[in-house]
Amino acid sequence: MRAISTIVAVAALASVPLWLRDPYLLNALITTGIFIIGAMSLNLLLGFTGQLSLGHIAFFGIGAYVSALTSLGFDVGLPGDFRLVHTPWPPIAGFVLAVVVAGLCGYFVGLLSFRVRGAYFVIVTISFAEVVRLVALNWVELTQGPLALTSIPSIALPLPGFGEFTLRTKMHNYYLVLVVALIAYLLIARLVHSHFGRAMRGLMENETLAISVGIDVTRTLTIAAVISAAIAGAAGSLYAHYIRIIDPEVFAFINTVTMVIMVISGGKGSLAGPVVGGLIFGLLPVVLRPVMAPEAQWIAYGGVLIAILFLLPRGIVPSLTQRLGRRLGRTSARAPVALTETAAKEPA
Amino acid sequence: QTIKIGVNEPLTGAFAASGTYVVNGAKIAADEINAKGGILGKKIELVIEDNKSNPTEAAAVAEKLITSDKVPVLMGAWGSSLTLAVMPKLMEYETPMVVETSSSGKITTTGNPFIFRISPPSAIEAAAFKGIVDKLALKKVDFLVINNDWGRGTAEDFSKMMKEKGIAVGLVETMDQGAQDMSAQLSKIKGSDSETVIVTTAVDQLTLIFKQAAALGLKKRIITTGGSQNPDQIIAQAGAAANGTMHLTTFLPWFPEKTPNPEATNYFVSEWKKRGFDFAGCTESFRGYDGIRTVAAAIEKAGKAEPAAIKAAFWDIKVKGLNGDIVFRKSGPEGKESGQSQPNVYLIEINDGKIEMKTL
Amino acid sequence: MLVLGGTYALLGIGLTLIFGIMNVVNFTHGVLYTFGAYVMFMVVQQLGLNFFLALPVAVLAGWLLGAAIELTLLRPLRGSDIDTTMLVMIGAWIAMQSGTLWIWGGVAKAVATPFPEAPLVLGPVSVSWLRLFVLIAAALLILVTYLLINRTSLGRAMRATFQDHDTASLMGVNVDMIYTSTFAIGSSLAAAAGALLGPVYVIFPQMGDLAAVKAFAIVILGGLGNITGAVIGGFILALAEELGAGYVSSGYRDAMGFLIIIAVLIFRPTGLFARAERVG
Amino acid sequence: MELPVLEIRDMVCGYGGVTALRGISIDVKAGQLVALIGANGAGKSTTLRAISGLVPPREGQMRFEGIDITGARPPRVLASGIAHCPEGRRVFPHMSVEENLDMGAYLRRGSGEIAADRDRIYAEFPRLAERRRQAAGTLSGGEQQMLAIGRALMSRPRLIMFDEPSLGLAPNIVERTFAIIRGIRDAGTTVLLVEQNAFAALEMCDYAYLLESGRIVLSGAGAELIANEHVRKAYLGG
Amino acid sequence: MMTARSVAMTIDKVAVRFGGLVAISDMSFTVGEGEIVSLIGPNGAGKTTAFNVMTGFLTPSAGRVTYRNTALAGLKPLEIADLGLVRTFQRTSVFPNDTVYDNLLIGLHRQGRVRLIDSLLGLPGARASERMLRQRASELIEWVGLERRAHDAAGSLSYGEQRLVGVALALAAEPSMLLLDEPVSGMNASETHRFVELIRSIRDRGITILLVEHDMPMVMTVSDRIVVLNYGRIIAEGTPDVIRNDPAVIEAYLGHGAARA
Ligand SMILES: Nc1ncnc2c1ncn2[C@@H]1O[C@H](COP(=O)(O)OP(=O)(O)OP(=O)(O)O)[C@@H](O)[C@H]1O
Ligand SMILES: Nc1ncnc2c1ncn2[C@@H]1O[C@H](COP(=O)(O)OP(=O)(O)OP(=O)(O)O)[C@@H](O)[C@H]1O
Ligand SMILES: [Mg+2]
Ligand SMILES: [Mg+2]
Repeated sequence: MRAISTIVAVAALASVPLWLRDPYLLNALITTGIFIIGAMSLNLLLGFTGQLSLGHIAFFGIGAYVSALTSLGFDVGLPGDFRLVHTPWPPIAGFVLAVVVAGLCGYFVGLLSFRVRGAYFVIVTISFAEVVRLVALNWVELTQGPLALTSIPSIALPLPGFGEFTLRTKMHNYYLVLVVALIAYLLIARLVHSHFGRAMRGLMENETLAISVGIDVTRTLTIAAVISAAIAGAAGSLYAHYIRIIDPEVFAFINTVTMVIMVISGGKGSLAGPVVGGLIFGLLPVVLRPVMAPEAQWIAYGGVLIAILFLLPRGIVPSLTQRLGRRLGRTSARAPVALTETAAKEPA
Repeated sequence: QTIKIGVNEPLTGAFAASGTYVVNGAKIAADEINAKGGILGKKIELVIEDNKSNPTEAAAVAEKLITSDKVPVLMGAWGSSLTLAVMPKLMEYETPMVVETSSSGKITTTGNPFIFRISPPSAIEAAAFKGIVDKLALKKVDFLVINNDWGRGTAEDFSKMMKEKGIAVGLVETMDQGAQDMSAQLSKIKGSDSETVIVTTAVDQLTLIFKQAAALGLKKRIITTGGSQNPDQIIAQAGAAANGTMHLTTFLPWFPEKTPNPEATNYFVSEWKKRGFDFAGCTESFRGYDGIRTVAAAIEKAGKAEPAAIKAAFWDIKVKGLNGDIVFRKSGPEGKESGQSQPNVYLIEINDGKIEMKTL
Repeated sequence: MLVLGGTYALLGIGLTLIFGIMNVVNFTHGVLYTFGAYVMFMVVQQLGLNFFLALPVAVLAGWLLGAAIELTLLRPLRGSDIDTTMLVMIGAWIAMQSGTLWIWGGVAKAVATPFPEAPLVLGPVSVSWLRLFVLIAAALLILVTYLLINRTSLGRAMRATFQDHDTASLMGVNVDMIYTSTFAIGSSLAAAAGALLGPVYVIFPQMGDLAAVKAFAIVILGGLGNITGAVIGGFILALAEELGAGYVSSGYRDAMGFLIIIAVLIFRPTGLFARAERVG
Repeated sequence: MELPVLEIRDMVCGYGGVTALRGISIDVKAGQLVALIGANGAGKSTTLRAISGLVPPREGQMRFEGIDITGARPPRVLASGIAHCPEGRRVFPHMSVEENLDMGAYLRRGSGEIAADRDRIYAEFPRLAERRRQAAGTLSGGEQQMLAIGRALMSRPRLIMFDEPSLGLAPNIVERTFAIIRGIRDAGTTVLLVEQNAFAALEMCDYAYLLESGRIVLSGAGAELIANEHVRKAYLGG
Repeated sequence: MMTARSVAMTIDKVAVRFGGLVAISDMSFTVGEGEIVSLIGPNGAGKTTAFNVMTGFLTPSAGRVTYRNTALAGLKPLEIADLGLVRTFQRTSVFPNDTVYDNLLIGLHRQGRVRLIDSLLGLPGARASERMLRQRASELIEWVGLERRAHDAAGSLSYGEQRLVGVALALAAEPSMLLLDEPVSGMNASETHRFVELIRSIRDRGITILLVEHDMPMVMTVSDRIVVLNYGRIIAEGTPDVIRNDPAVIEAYLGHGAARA
C-alpha cells in the first residue's frame, strides 16, 4: 500500500518534465526540490530526534561554498606567509566534497548538541549559522565576501568511455535534483525505520529513560547530525551549481525559516511531510505572484501557513493520514491526550 | 498589442524602499513615452515583478519575465547580488538587460554581452572623483562602508585611486546591512589621524552615522559616495548633524539648471511631485526613469521588439539621460563585452540644512 | 553600551516571559518591537503629539496587539506542541512584517525628540540626553516587570500556569486570562523597547529581525525564564559586541556575540543562571 | 436522611477516542468520607478530574450543594468549594515550597489567615518547613507528595478530593496523612478519597464505591466492601 | 539465606551534598549477587539520590561505588547501563507517544545493536535481529500483563499501568542488576501480590535486585536483607525480622501502625 503510493508519486514526479514545458515552472520546481532536500535533512533532526536546528542553512551554505570553491579554485593567504592554492576540480568532486565537509561540520555541531538541548540547541545552531555567514562575508580572499562567487559551472557527470555529460538544461537539472532527493529520502527512511531510528525516537521522547535503557545519546545525536548535515550540504551544492552564483545571503535566516516551514507544515517526523510541505510552500509564491501585490503575497503566504496549522495542527501528512485511517476504520494507536505538556517533560 | 519591458526589482524585503522608488521612476518614463504615442506605433507595458531582495527569486523572476511574459528586454535588478543571479538567465535566453543601480565591477567584467549598465560602478565613480580630490586637499582618509559588494567595492576602488594620488589610506571599517549602531566604528575613526572619512552606504545608515558622529564629537570631513544618499531625507532626519557633510551624487534634482538635461529633469521632478512621491526619492528613482528611456530608445532603434535586435541596438543609441548622455562603451573580455555608460558625478554639500553645489 | 544593554535587557525580559515562561517560540517579538517604534513615529510625527505621551501609547498598543495575537492565534492551538505554535508565529511574523511595509512603506522614518542635541558631558564621558532617557526608562520598566513577576500573586500565578497549567487551574487560576496577559505584557515590553530605540535610530520594517535574534540569544544566555538572567545577559551581549567591534574587527562585531553564546553554552549548557533540576 | 452535597448522575467521560467512564453515579453526603477504589485504569482519577473540570464530561450531570457544576472550568469548581489534590504530586517544580503552598490559597484573601494555615501545614509536615525555600522540583518524591497534600488543604474547601494521597509516603507519614484526612472529615469537611491502599481506605470511610472498567460495580459501607468476597480477592490481596 | 555469596555491588563511604544540604553522608553497604536487598527510609532520606549515584546520574561528593569490580566513578549513565546496571524511576517514566510495544522495542536497544550500515542496507543480520526483538517485546508485555494495552500509546495509560511499562522497560535492557525505585506505588494489594511473584522470578533468573519501596508488607516478604536510611545515614541493616522490630526504625520510619504489616 505504502510502497505503491510511493512509486506512483515518484513516477508522477519523474514525468513532470515530459509534459511541463514552461521553463519558469520547471525552474520553480527545481529550486523547490533543492529546498525540499534541505527540508528532509532538517526533518531528520527535528522530526526524529526532536532537536530543532534553526541554523540548518549553515550546512546548506557550507555545501554550496565548498562545492563552488572546489570547482572554481582559490588562492588564499594563511597566517605565516603560507598560501593555499587550489586549481579548479570538476563540479562532481565539488559535490562530493560538499557532502563530506558539511557532514564534518554536522559532526562538530553534533558534539555540541551532546551538551545542550531544546532551546539551547536552537540558539547554538542559530549562532553557528551566523558565525559561518559572517566568515563567508568577511573572509573576502576566499569567498569574495559580499562580492559573490560567480560563474560557477554546471554539474557534469563523468560517463566512463563517453567523456562527460554536462547538465545544462532545466530537464537535466530537474532529474538530477529528483535523483538526489530520492536517495536522500530512501536513506532517511531506512535510518528511521531501523533500530537506530528507534533510539532517536526514544531520545526525543524521554532522554533520561533512554539513557538508562542503554541508548547512547552522543552517538545517536551525532550520527543524526552528520547525516542530516551531509544531505543539507548536497542540497547546497546542487543550489550553487544551478543558480551559479552564491553570496553570503544564502545563509539568510529566511532560508532556514523556509525549510522549517516546509517540515512542520508538512508534518515533522513523517517522511513525506517535508515533501508535501515543500511542494506547497515552494510553489505557493508562484501561485500568488500573478494575483496580488507583493506585500499582499507575503501576507497571504503567512495566512496560508497559519490556516494550515489551524486545520491540521500536527502537519498535513500526519493529520491527514490519521483522519483517513479513522475513516477506513483502522484503529491507530491511542494518542495520549495531553493533560499537561509541562509535567510530561519534567524528568524527575 | 504592446511592447513589454520586464522590470525585476526588490519591492519587499531589505531593499524594498529603493526598489519601489526605481519602479516609480520607471512608471513615469513609461507613461511619458506612451503619452507621446509609444514606440514603433505601440504602447509600452512594464511587467513589474518583485524579486523579494533575494537572489534565488531574482533569477526566478527573470525566468518568468522572459519565458512566460515573453519580454524581449529587462531592467533590473537593483542590488549587485540580485543582478549577478539574473545574469546566467540572460545568457541562457539571450535577452539583454539594462542594469540601473548595481555597482559591482564584476557585472560588466565577467563577459556577459547582455548587460548594459547605466549606473557607475565604483571604479568609474572613483575616476570621476579623482578630478576633485586635489581641490579638497585630502591627505589621509578612512573608510566606513557597508559590508556588501557595493561598500567593499567602493573601498577598494577609491583606495586605489587615492594611493595613485598620493593620499594615505587609514582604516577601512565595515558595518552590516541593517546595523543600527555604528558608534564602535566611529570611535575608532575618531581616534585615527586622518582628516576625512569616506562613507558608503544607503541613506538610513548615513542618517544614523551623522547623528552618532555628532554625538561622539567626531569632527572630520565626511564624504559619502554611491548616489543613494537621498540628501533631503538626511536633512529631514539627521538635522544639524548633517551640516558640513559632502556627497558624491549622480543626479541633481535640486538644481535642474545645472544638470546636462535641464528640461527633462524639470519634467521628471515635477511629475514625481505631482504623483505625490517623496521628493527625497528622486535621487534613486531617476535611474528607473533613465533605464526605461534607454530601453525604449534601443527598441526604437532596433525597429522591432526582439532580444537580439535590441541587444545590437544598445550599442548604437545615445540617450539624453537626466545625468548626461547614455552611451554604452565596451567593458570586459573581448568578444563578450558588456555595455557600460559613463554618467556624471557631482559633489554637493549640506549647509544649514540646505543642499549646495560644491563649486571647486 | 549601557543604552544598548538596557534595551537588549528590555527585549530579553519581554521574550523570557513569552519564550522562557510560556514556552512559545515567539517570532513576532521583533515585529512588536518594530510596531512600537512605528507607533512612536505615528504619534509624534504624524499626529504631532507629545513625545512623552507617545511612550505609554506605544506600550499600550503593544499590549493590545499582543493580546490580540494570543487570542486569535495561540488560544485555538493551546496544547499543540511547541513547534506548531512556533510555525504559527512565523506565519504571523511574515504577514505582520509585510503589513508594516504596506502601511508605512519601506523608507526609513525618524522621530524628532524634545532633547537637546548637545550631549551631556560628565568628565571624560559624554552621553546624549536621549540615550540617558532611554536608559532610565528601560531600567524602570525592567524593575516594574521584575516586581510584577516575582512579588505579586499575579506573577506567581503566571509562573505556576506555565509550569503545570492543569494544576494551576486546580488552584483557581484562570489560565486563559494568564496566557493572554503574559503574552500581552511580553509584547508590550517589546513595543516599549522599539518605542525607546526608534528615536535613537531609524525606523524601518525589518528593524526587528536582528533585534529578535538577539533577544533569543539573551534569553538563553540568562537561562530560560530568568528575569535577572535576561537583564545580565543583555548587558553581556552588548559588552561583547562593543568589545568585538572595538578590538577584533567591525565585520565580526555580531560574530562576537554569537561566539560568546556558543562558549557560554559549552561551559554552562543551561545558560548562566540555570535552575535546579533533578533526576529520578 | 440528609441530601448529598455532591451528586453525580450517569456521567460519561473520556479522552480523545477513549471512553474512560461509562455512566457512573455517585452521591457524597455532607461531612462524610467517601472512598473510591478500583484497579489500575478503572477510571478513578478520571472521575476526580471530571468533577474538578479538568476533563469535561460528555454526558451526565453534576451538582454540588445544589448548584449545577457540569462542565464548569476548574477555577469555578474550586470557587464553589471543591478542591482536588491530583495524582502524581504535580507540584510546581520551579517554585519554592512556600510559593507552592501559597498557590493553594490563590483564591483566598487575608494574608494573616493564610499564614496561619501555612504554619499548621508546616507543623503537620515538619519536613516541608525544613525545605521552605527549596525548589519543589528538587524535593524527594515523598516530600513532593506532602507538599501536594498541604497545598490542597490551603484552599480551605468544603469538599476535598484526594487522588492516592499515600503514594510514595513512608509508613509513618501515611499514618499521619490518614489521620489528617480523618481529622478534616471530623471537622466537617466532606472528603472523596481515591486510594490504592484499599484496606485502609475502606476501614476509615463512611461509604465506598468500587469502580471497574469505567462502571460502578459495587457500593456500600466500608465494612460491607471489606467483607465482600470479590473485593477481598481482587483488591485486598486476600 | 545469608550464605556467603559473592558481592555484586559495594557502596563505600558515599556522600552527596546539594549546596548546603546533606542528602547522603557516609553510606556504606554491599549487595550480593542474586540477592534482593531493600533500601528503605523516611521520605527524603536519600534513597533515590543513592540510586542516582549508582547509575551515574549524580557524582557523589565523596566515596565510591563498585559494581562487579568496576569502579563506577567517572562513568556516564550509559556506560553504567552497559555494565548491566539498570534502574526504574520513582516518577512514571515511559516514552509517552509510542505504543507500549514500541516502548519495549526501544527498551530492547541493548539487545538489538547492529551496525548502522547493516540496517541501512537492510542486510539479513539486521532483519534477523529485528525479528528477535519483536519476539522479546511481546514476551515482556505478556509478562507484565499489558497485552490488552500493547497498541495504545504509553502516555495514555493510567498511572499504575505506566509503572508496569517502566519495569518492563528496565527488564528489556537485560540487566544483571536491577534497581527498582518504588515499583508498586500506585498498585493495590492484589496487583502488588502479582508483582512480588514477578520480582521473585526475575531473581530466579540470576538478576540482583536493589529495591526502594514504602510498601512494608511487600518489602518484608520479598527482601533477603534490608538497609535503612535516615537523613542520609544508615541507621539499621539486617533481615526483615530484625528490621521490623528495631526501635530506631519504628521511631523514624515505620510508625506504630507497622505492627499490622
Ligand atoms: N491523558 C490520557 N489520554 C488518553 N487516555 C487516558 C488518559 N488518562 C487516562 N486515560 C485512560 O483512561 C482510563 C482510566 O484512567 P484513570 O487514570 O482514570 O485510571 P485510574 O483508575 O486512576 O488508574 P490508576 O490506579 O492506575 O491510577 C485508562 O484506560 C487510561 O488508559
Ligand atoms: N537536586 C537537588 N537539589 C537539592 N536538593 C535535593 C536535590 N535532589 C534531592 N534533594 C534533597 O535530597 C534529599 C534526598 O532526596 P531523595 O530523593 O534521595 O529522597 P528519597 O529517599 O528518595 O525520598 P522519597 O522516599 O520521598 O522518594 C531530599 O531531602 C531532597 O529534597
Ligand atoms: Mg489514577
Ligand atoms: Mg525517592
